[in-house]
Amino acid sequence: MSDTLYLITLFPLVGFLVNGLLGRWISERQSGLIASLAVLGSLLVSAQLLLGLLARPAEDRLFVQLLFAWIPVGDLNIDVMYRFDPLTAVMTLVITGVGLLIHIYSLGYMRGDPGIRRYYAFLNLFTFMMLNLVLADNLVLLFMGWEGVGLCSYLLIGFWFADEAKARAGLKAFIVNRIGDAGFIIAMVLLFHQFGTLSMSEMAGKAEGALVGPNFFTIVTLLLLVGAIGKSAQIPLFVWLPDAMAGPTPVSALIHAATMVTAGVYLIVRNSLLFSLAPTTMATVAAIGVLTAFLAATIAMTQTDIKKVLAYSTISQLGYMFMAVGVGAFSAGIFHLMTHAFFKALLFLGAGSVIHGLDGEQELGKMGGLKHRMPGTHWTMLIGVLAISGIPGLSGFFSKDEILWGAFIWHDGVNWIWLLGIMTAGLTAFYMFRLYFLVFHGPARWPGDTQPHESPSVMTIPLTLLAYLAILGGYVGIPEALGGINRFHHFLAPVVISYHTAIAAAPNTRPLELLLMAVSTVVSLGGVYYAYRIYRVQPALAEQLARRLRPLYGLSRNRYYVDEFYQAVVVRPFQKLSGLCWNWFDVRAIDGLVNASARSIARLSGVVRQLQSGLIQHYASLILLGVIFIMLYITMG
Amino acid sequence: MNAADILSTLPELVLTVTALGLLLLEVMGKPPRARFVWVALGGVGLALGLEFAVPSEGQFYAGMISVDLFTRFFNVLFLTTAAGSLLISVPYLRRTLEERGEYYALTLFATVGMMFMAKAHDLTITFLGLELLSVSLYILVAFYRNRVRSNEAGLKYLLLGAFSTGFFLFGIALIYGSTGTTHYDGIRLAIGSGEQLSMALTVTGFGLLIIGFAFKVALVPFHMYAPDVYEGAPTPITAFVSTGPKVAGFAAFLKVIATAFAFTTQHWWGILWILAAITMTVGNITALRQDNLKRMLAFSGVAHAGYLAIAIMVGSADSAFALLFYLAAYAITTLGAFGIVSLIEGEDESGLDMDSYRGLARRSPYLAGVFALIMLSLAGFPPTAGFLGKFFIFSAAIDEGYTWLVIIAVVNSLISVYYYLRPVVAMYMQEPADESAVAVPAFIVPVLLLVVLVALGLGLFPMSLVKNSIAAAGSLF
Amino acid sequence: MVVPLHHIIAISGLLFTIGVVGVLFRRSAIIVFMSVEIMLNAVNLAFVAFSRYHGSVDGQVFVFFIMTLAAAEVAVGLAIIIALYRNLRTADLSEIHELKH
Amino acid sequence: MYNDFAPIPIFIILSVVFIAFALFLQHLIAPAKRSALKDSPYECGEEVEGSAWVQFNIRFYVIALIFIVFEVEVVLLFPWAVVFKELGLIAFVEMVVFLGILTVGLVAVWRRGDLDWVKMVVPYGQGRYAKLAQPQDDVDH
Repeated sequence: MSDTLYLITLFPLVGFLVNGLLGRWISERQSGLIASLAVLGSLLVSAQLLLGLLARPAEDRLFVQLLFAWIPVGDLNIDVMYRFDPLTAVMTLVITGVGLLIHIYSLGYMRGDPGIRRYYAFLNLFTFMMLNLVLADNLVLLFMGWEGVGLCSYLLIGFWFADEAKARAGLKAFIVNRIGDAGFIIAMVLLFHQFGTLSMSEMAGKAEGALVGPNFFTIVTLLLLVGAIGKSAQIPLFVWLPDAMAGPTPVSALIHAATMVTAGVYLIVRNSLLFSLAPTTMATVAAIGVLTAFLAATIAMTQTDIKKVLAYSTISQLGYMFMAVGVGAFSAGIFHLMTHAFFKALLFLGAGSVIHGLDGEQELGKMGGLKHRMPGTHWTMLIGVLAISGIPGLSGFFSKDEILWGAFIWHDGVNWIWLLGIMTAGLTAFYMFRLYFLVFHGPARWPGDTQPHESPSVMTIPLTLLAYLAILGGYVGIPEALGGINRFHHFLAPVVISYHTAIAAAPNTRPLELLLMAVSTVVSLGGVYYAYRIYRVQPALAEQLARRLRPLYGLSRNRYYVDEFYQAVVVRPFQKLSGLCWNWFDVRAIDGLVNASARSIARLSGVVRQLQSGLIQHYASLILLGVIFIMLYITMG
Repeated sequence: MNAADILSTLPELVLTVTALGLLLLEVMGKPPRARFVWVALGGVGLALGLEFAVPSEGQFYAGMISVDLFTRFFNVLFLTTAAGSLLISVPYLRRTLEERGEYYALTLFATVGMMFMAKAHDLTITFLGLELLSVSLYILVAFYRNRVRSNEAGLKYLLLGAFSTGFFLFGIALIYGSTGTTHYDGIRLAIGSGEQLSMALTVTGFGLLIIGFAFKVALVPFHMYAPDVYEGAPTPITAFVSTGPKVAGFAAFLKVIATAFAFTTQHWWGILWILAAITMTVGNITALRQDNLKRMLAFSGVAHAGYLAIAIMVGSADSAFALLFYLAAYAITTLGAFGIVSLIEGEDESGLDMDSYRGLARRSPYLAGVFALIMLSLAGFPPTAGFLGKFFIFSAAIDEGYTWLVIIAVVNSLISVYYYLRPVVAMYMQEPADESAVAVPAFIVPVLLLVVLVALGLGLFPMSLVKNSIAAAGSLF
Repeated sequence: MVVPLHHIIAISGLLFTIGVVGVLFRRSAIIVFMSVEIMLNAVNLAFVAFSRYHGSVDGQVFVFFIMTLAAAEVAVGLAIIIALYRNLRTADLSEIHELKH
Repeated sequence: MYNDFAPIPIFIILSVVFIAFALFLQHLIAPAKRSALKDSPYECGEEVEGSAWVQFNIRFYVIALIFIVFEVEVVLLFPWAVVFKELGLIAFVEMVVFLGILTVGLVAVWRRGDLDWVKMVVPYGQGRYAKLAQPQDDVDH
């Protein structure tokens, strides 16, 4: 069974090579088909392996395949080994499943683009790298995937290179990711130094009870966390993700929503044992996660570019996942990772369909009333919006609720992480429905000469499939409180650490759990309601007022006061906060910092260049300077 | 001198005779010049074969040279580099109508110099090897008499090289003055037994010795010549200059440290620490703003010297092995990089800027693929050989407790990715100015294959090189 | 009269410094070249002195090699300077700086 | 003890005699065509008086640098001559090899015409080598 593991990565690699090297001999359409077939192949192999995994007893669910002994000398032993366990199974299926739909969708979305072979080549290369990342058993291979996906992301963002801004967006993504990678590499070398192995499974075996300094695990996990933060766009390294939306929308869906950005979460869960030995890091992860979730959600409320809203929403949801793993609810984090991949890919592809239908328009202010023009897109998007808002019955509800429950029991009761988490849930519902109403309802605000049209079926079919997944994806993990058996949690249990706290251990937590579920549902519905009031009802009301003016004035004024009150007490502060966060925190502080450091390095580079005067005697003086330095060092030392 | 002595330097002798023969053939004007390269390659091939067919081990010529796995490792590397640079040169020389016997002869002489640097077991031979290498390279750099830039590069290389040689020699004089010998073992014995004039004198001498090596391998601040020389030299020579002397310099440096000055580490490790740190930083930061590929690769070479200096400083068997592995990967990939640069280069030294690489992936996908692979290897992306080299060096340094230096190195290698990816982006993400494919002469093909074999092959299956480097490094310690 | 070792070494150091200063401050390529030769001769002096001090001839043998090298370097150096002079009509180092930055 | 220095005066006397003999022989054999140029010191066509800041003909440098190389070989012959008796045949072979290498250089220089004051055209710029011919840069000779 396990000897077919390599096929998972082989297919996309072949696809990449064919599209990359033989590109000039194949047609545009063949190129897309080859790429899609490659991913389909991986999907089928992964699915078959998953079935094989399920056929085994829980504690024996692991396939490994030694590809080759990379460096087997003495105490230096590095094997290239793939590992297929429940965690990998979830990740591969998400990557290949969502990836396949996005490949197919691209057939329509990218039609006619001159660089389509290159596009598919990189998309396949990305899939290959991402699969390596999740299949790797040792850190070097994981790092290869890690760097590889970053590289592909960099190349794909800059895909439409004619645009100066897009090229710069690629650069920013690149620089921020490098900061994160520094942490990763140093952690890797430290771990290797400590344990003499880079295999994560061996490391886990040696970690417990290892004779290390008190801070070793804290330092190493913090360094890994820096890497995870960079890749998963968390505070303070999140600025690159909104800019990365410059890439084609399917790329945003695949790389910047469903797969690559979740690599940070995956990394933490994969090394959950190391992290669980470092409580300080865990607390940091939770804090960073919840703060990111909350801040990004407030920023999303005022964005007017449809993709930017989704980008901040992605950051916010990734924050949710970080929060989950930070409080020790590792399986909940992965559960949300999966459901998020479904509904966020759906939302992005839906947004892509809208943009496609409006000939490239991305401003929410120029949409509206598309419900009947694009019915397929409308319904599927609605499902995505409902799922992300945590409306009961859809996938997002189950995963979000498990995270909130994890946060609640983390400190045995109400705590700030849980509170911020639940507020974020409300905000999420609010801004997602704001987006929904602004796009599909209300008066049409697009210019008269555009004729919005439904996208071709090659694009709507993936949307439909994703919509099913967004609904049904949650049912693999129905919590016990709702009468389910939380299959998902039990499935992952052998590979992740579970936390035990007082409440979780209490005999009957069901009423409490149900209560919390009710609370979060109410908060979400509240968010939906206010979005409805402000973005759906009020504009209509304003028109009415304009027509009838005085007679209904009192009534409308009363209503207006309600809204005014809401505006003043709830929305305004949030909007202010949002603007503040966006303006100060994001644009000036972080963005400014990144840009400034890039600029100052470039300036430094210029200064050093000027030293290179071309004059021999200047060079000789520098040599003499070096001589003097060495002589001084020797006399002093 | 006896038969064993001669056998121990047979490859060098073969190369010398070949080189002299080429000089004579050139002035006799007998066979067509197009055949010279085959004579030269035949000499290199014979030397390579003899390296394996007639292995020797031990000290020869009254202890002046020592031959072991270490020297064999480097001889193979030098000969491969020489063969690669010869192959790269042919199309370039023919295109510019400068194919002359001296060119091949000088390349071979320089190779002999490198080989003696690795084999030297006495500072006299180290010095002679270094100078045989340097003088040959001075001429090669200035080989294009009618190009002002080539002249200027040659003059800079020569004047600064001679200047640094002065310090190098003064260092040897002081070491000799203090210990009474120039023999590696003798020096170690004198230091170990305390039978030296004064430790201060010896260490001062060693400090000056560092300058000579630092110049050859281009450590900051002794690196200033490198970018100018690399840019001004004819591109195939740049390929040779950026690999040969660097490898030979590090080989001799490592051998001197491991055999003669092993007991003095505490007096000078700080020098190399600081030199390594500033070398990496200056090299990488300056490379960021270079548009000329040759200059960019020159600064990249400076940065790599910084990483390698870490391995020299650490001075453990592990770091020596890492150094050897890294050098092999670096030398071959850099050679290939300049080989491709020489192909893209147009008439009158045009076509060296980043824009000339636009859309290369569309024009010549295989060439672009190899170049991208080289860039990724130099940048240290897994699973390339460049990544492994860095990984070995960094972990050897961490093992000896140089954590901060490794952090500096990691941050540096991350900065470096930016400029290594610039040509990749240009090749893959930008539109070509013209669609015509780049002609790839048959001479270059073996070099490109070798590059792929090393960069990717050794990245995926590094065992053969790892084993050999460990054995080679082991014979030093 | 026997001249003490450190006197000779001091002279050698002084000569070396003169050479270094010459390299740094003279503008004619030829004179810079001569300055380098002065440095090498300073080294020769040191070698001879040490050789006598230790009573071994190794140092003197080294001097021969250095002289040979100096000759080779001068030969090559002059050739390059001539080639440069033909192209640029100058041997002034402050005017030779096409390669930079 | 003075016997140790006996060879020195003998060498001095011998060298004077040898040079005198050579000059005498040359006087007998060589054709004597006197001219103003030949009467000038150094016989090389340069003014011997005036400012030192004149530009010398570049050809002097070429001759000088060829001279230097061959001059230095003598430096290596001296120590060799001192130990020649002790080392015997091996030393002889080594020196033959050394001089052989230098001879290759001499042949090269000679064939390339660098020993001629007015350089001949390098002979293989034509015919089958025409394609590889270097551009002529010696017009200023």
